[in-house]
Amino acid sequence: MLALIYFIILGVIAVGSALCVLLSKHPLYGALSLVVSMLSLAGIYGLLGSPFIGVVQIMVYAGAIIMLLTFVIMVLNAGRDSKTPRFDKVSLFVIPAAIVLAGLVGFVMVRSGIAFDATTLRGSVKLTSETLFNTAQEGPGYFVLFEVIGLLLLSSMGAAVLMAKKRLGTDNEEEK
Amino acid sequence: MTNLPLWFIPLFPLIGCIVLGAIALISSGSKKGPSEGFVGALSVLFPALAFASVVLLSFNMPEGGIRATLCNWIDIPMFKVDIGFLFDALSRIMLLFVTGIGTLIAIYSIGYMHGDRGFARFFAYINLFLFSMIVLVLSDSLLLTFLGWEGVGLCSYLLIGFWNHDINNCKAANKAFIVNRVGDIGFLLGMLILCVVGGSTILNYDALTSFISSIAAGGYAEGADVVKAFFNALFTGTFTPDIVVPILSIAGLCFFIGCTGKSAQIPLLTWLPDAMAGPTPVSALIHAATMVTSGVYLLARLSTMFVQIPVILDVITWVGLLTAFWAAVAGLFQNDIKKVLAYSTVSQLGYMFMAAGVAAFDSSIFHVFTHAFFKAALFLGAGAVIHSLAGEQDMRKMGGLLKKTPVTACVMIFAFLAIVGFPGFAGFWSKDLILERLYMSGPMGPFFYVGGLLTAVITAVYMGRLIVLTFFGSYRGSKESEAHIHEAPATMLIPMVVLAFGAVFAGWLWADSMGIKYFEEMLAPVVGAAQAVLPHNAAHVNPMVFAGLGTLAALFGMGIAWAKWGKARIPAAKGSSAPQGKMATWTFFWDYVHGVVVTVVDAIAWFVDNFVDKIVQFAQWLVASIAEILGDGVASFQVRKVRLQIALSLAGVVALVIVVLLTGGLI
Amino acid sequence: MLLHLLVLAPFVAAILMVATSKEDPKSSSRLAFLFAIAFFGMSIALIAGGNQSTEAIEWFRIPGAKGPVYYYLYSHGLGAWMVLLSTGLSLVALITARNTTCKNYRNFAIGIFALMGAMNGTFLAADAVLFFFFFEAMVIPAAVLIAGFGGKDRAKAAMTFAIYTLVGSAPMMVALWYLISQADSGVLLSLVIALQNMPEGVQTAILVCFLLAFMVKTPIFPFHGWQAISYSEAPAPLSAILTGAMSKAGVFGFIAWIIPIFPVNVSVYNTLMWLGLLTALYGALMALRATDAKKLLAFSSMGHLGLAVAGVFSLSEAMLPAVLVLLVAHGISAGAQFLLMGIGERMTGTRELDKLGGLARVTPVFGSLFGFVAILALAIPGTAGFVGEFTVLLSLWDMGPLPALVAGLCIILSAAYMLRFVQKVIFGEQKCEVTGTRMTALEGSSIGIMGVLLLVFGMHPAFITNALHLFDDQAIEAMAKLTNALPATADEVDENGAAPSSIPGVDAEADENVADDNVADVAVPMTEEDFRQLDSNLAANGFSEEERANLIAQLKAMEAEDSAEAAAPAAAEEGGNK
Amino acid sequence: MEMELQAMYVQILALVIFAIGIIVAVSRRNVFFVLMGVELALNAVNLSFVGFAKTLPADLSIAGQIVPLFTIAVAAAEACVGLAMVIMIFRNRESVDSNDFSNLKG
Repeated sequence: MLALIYFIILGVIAVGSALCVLLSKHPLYGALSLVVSMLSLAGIYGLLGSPFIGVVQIMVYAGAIIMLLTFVIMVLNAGRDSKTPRFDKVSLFVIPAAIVLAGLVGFVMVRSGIAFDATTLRGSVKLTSETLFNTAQEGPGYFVLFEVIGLLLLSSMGAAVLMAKKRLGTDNEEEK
Repeated sequence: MTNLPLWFIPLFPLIGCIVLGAIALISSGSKKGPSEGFVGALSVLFPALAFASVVLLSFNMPEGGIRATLCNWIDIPMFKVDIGFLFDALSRIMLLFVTGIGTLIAIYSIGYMHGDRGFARFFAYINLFLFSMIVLVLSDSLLLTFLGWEGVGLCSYLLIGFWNHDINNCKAANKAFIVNRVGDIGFLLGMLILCVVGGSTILNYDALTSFISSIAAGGYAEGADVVKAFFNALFTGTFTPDIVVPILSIAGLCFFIGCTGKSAQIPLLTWLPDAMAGPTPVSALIHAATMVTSGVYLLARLSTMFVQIPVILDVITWVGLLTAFWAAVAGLFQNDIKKVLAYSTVSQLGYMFMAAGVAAFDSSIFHVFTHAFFKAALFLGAGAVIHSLAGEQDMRKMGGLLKKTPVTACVMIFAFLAIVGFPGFAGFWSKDLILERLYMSGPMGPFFYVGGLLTAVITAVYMGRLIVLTFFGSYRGSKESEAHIHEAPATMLIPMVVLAFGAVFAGWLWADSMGIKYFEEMLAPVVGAAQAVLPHNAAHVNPMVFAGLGTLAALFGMGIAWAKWGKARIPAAKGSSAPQGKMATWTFFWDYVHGVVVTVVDAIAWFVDNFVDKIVQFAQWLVASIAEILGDGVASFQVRKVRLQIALSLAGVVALVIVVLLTGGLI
Repeated sequence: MLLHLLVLAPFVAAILMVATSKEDPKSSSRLAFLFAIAFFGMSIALIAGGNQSTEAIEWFRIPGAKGPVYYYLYSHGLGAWMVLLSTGLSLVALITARNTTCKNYRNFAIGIFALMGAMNGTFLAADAVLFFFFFEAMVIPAAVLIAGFGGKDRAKAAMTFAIYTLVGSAPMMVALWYLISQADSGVLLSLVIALQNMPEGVQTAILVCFLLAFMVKTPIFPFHGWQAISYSEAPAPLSAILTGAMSKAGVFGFIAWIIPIFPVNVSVYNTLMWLGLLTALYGALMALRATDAKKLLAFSSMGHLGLAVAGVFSLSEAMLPAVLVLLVAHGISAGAQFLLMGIGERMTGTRELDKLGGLARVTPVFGSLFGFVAILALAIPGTAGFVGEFTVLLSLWDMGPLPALVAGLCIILSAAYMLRFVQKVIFGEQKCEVTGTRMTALEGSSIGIMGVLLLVFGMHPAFITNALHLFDDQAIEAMAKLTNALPATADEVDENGAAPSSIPGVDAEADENVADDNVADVAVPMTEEDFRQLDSNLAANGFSEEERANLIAQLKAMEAEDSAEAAAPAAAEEGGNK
Repeated sequence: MEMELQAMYVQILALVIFAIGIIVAVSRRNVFFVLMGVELALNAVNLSFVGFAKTLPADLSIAGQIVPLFTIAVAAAEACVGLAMVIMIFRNRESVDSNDFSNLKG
């Protein structure tokens, strides 16, 4: 009962801030609403018994990604989107389509009748990390995937640096 | 020495070819080239060794010949052929003069090719030619003969185009090869037909003989319609036993087409006059004495088959007669000394085919034998003349050479007497024999005889013209060139003299009217049985009548030649030596015919290139453009707005989900 | 092991080549030669070793397919010789390329090794999907090499080549997918059984899809659009490989993946034979008119391969060895000609026939070699080309004289264009300066050896034909293990499997249930004629004489039993069957 | 029926956020909003993962709680590269309107 109440509160905040993202004019406001949404989702994770994901969610999403976004918006100083309307003709397609899609999927899901399992494990830090770094089990497991993700992050970082740097370099030359 | 292996004979020229070829290749980089003495000695050594082994084997040959199977050649299902050699009376006589004359001409060439840049290359080709020719006559199966057959054609191509910087020589060489190829395909198809009729084993001559005799013994549908059977086979691909003989006729025709190609008979004869573009020793060796007679050899080799198919024999006789007559007349019109000899060769080959056509294979081989001597002598003499005149070939610019080059003149005059059939000389005996056999051949015999005699008269006329224009009268060339005229060196003269001896005396091996029949008896084991199959005209005529008529024809022709050209002042020639006007029409008649064929092929090729290929390309283009248009059409959905794309795809997903829900999920 | 090495090691070699210097062709060429010689040696060992196969390793599963895709290699005489061609030509190509593609030699070698691996895979694959994988994989390195090292029009050529061949085999992919969704696995035997259970219309549709891919690859008129431009624009060493080895994949496909698995479809096969002849004629005529030396050679190749395809579909007893000899001979001679023309182009800077000429005087060794190889290509008796052409002609004669006559015409035309080619390039007046690098001794001797090989094979074709034995008992047993539906007794496999095409009566009857069907159930008695045809078909599929005799004796015995049983009431027999 | 937290509710919440995310990503023209919309959608998916994981018994439920970690990492990489691209494009075109970005159109 209590869980439900918490869930409703957090859910409303999440949906509401998501709607704020949709409706806000300036991307900076959007980014801030997004943070709120993320935080409330992190709460829901905790509520569901996966605190580790919630923590990661806060650290990575709210802490890193949105910060990055905000910085870029501010650095470019081009966030103001006043010329373009928030919704245009395309939205005529998108909004109904998305709503219908969600409705349909929801309709199907409601009829499918799923329920929480009592024996389900709590996604604690210990359990998660044990599973993640278990090299003894058969097959490659998550460990290799984890390494690959590391590589992906590294390479994406490299790519980002290269792209930004090159452009900066040419700018300098042009100035000369 | 009796058990000298047969494969020694072809081996020597092959080694010669490889060694000389290697020398030619290695020395091609250097400015000076290899030592001519060394190369010359090598190039004579190997043919001489081959000749020596042939002589050795000849003395020890048993009656039935020597057979030796070397190894297996092709062994696949449906087709097994061995490499084997057969040394019998026929191949013996052929080999003797092939290697003998080959050696002589190699000696001659040392003098003739002196100073040429391709000295070693030339002798490599000559040795390769001898190898191929030896394989041709020595093999015991049609397939191996075919190896030699195409091999000599190849060497002919290489040697005609020997001076390959002149594009005309190359064209002549190409023509020779391609025309020969047409004939060769005939040979090839003939072999295929035999394979289909009797399996690949009957490509072997001995097996073929026994196969034919079994068919002959079993009797066959005498009046079967050859043409109908052929077309039946053509479209259905089936062979019933009762059409074996008609099918054999077709095979015989195919082989004969092969022979017309190699031996320059109508219709495949245009290449031989053009082949004179090659060095003169080549003309003597390949295009007079040896290669061109291989067609006659093949007919004699397959005599057992040909006598079973009289239809084809008639065709051969007619073709031989027409060729002999046509070429003799064309010989009258030529001004180039080598061209005269070329047409004369074609004409003489016509004689040989006529003889083969009336199943007188032994006399046709005899004519091959005598012809080899006197025609080689004539060509070598002509070569010596050209050599002494520094390359001049137009007879109208010669004259009076009798005094300046006496030895050459004597050789040529002896050979001339032999070719026109002056009594006692080689050609007299062989030609006389052929005419006699023609007369005796059957109801058409007298007609053939008259045709042959008429041709003999014309032969005497054009050969007389050649001798008169070249050696008698006064010199008609320029003054400067007159000073340089000299007799040929000894290396050239000795072979000529030896051949002249042959031209005089070779005929005495079979002086029929004198009762000497050594040659006939020698060949009897090979062709005797076959010749007995066809009936001969019973009416016996005294051989002296034929001898007398032949002599008269020769004298008459020589008289005409002397009367027309002996005294007349011949204006100094200008321009090309090619015949003009009507003479050209006659001479080049078959070239025109070939030209039509070539034009048709060219036209088809043009059509294919410009229409069929374009249609294919158009179809390709059409498919490509349809794809492109479709692509463009789809791409036009690809509006600038990325978001619209996503929106549309979203709508698509919705539609899909609805469909899935309505149909109750995937099947 | 050898098989694995031949297929996989070239790719490893390609990767290792990356480590060599890009700038210095000398050092990288040394390594490349070393690899190429090793592969060449392996392929000789492969031929000497006779039929061999690897363990079938499960590779992956395709959605919808019943069984997995096996990494399963099998070498028989045909494939082994094709591998020899691919490795040998690659070796010589790498040798001649050193002076042509100086700077980028390393990259060229990488491409060549990748191509070699894919080709070897194509010729050795025993699983249809694996075969198709390599069949398609060949295109990529070839197209990249054309695009990277070709002549002026290289981009267009590479595009045409890639799109044409890939699109051509797209229907095959679909057909193959359908086929393996019905068959237990991709090995030959399963495909045979699956095909037998299909209605005739479906069989024909699949057959046509397969044929299309091979026809494009060979190429057969009218699917030759890519060939002339690709061969002429590709660097000469690559053209040599393309025509000498890669185009053989098409003919190989006809022999190894169509004739054994599809029931005989006379009308389709007849059409193909005529198409082959038409291609031969077309190639010869186009070669007569070509003005570009490499285009001439391309059309000449097309003509020869057309002849080979016509020979394949004559389905005669002598077909297999005949076509194999023809293919090997053509591979070597056409390869050598392309390589020589490449050297000629390097020396003079042009490949227009009208601008070339007189090379025999300037570079006598090159001229002699050129003439020598051209003569070998003319199929003079004593060369391998002659043995091939003559025996193919013999096979064609089985279908009646008309095909043989057409083939004879092609041989005449081939002499015409080849002589014209020789005349234009090396004879006559010298028309162009020799500026580029001349032929080196290494190049000359390697091409010379190719020529000598042709002579050797011409005088003793048993070297080639003795190696032929398409499917022996061992291979069939191994394949039967991968085929669930079949009780794996060798006898039955022989009859239902490797030569299904040969038993017309059985095919009709066996549709319902192959696994249980016994040959003795055949209702229609077989005539002597049938036996004869069966015999020749079996031979065409590579059965030895002994095996054929055995098989036919068995069949005849069954026949006798059958006719004896026929006296019994038919109803009882039917009941027994069910 | 007892008023307890149902698995279904979590999914419905995820669905709603996902729909909003898609709408933001597609209908807004500012690239920053596009990026944010994508992040929202990814978050919704993560939520859905966890929600479903909780419906599975014992050991099976771990996978669903691990995968979101990876998703988050990938999202971080995506944001990183995406923002770099935005910087690049912005410097080129002086615009953040996604309608102006059509380099990929043929």
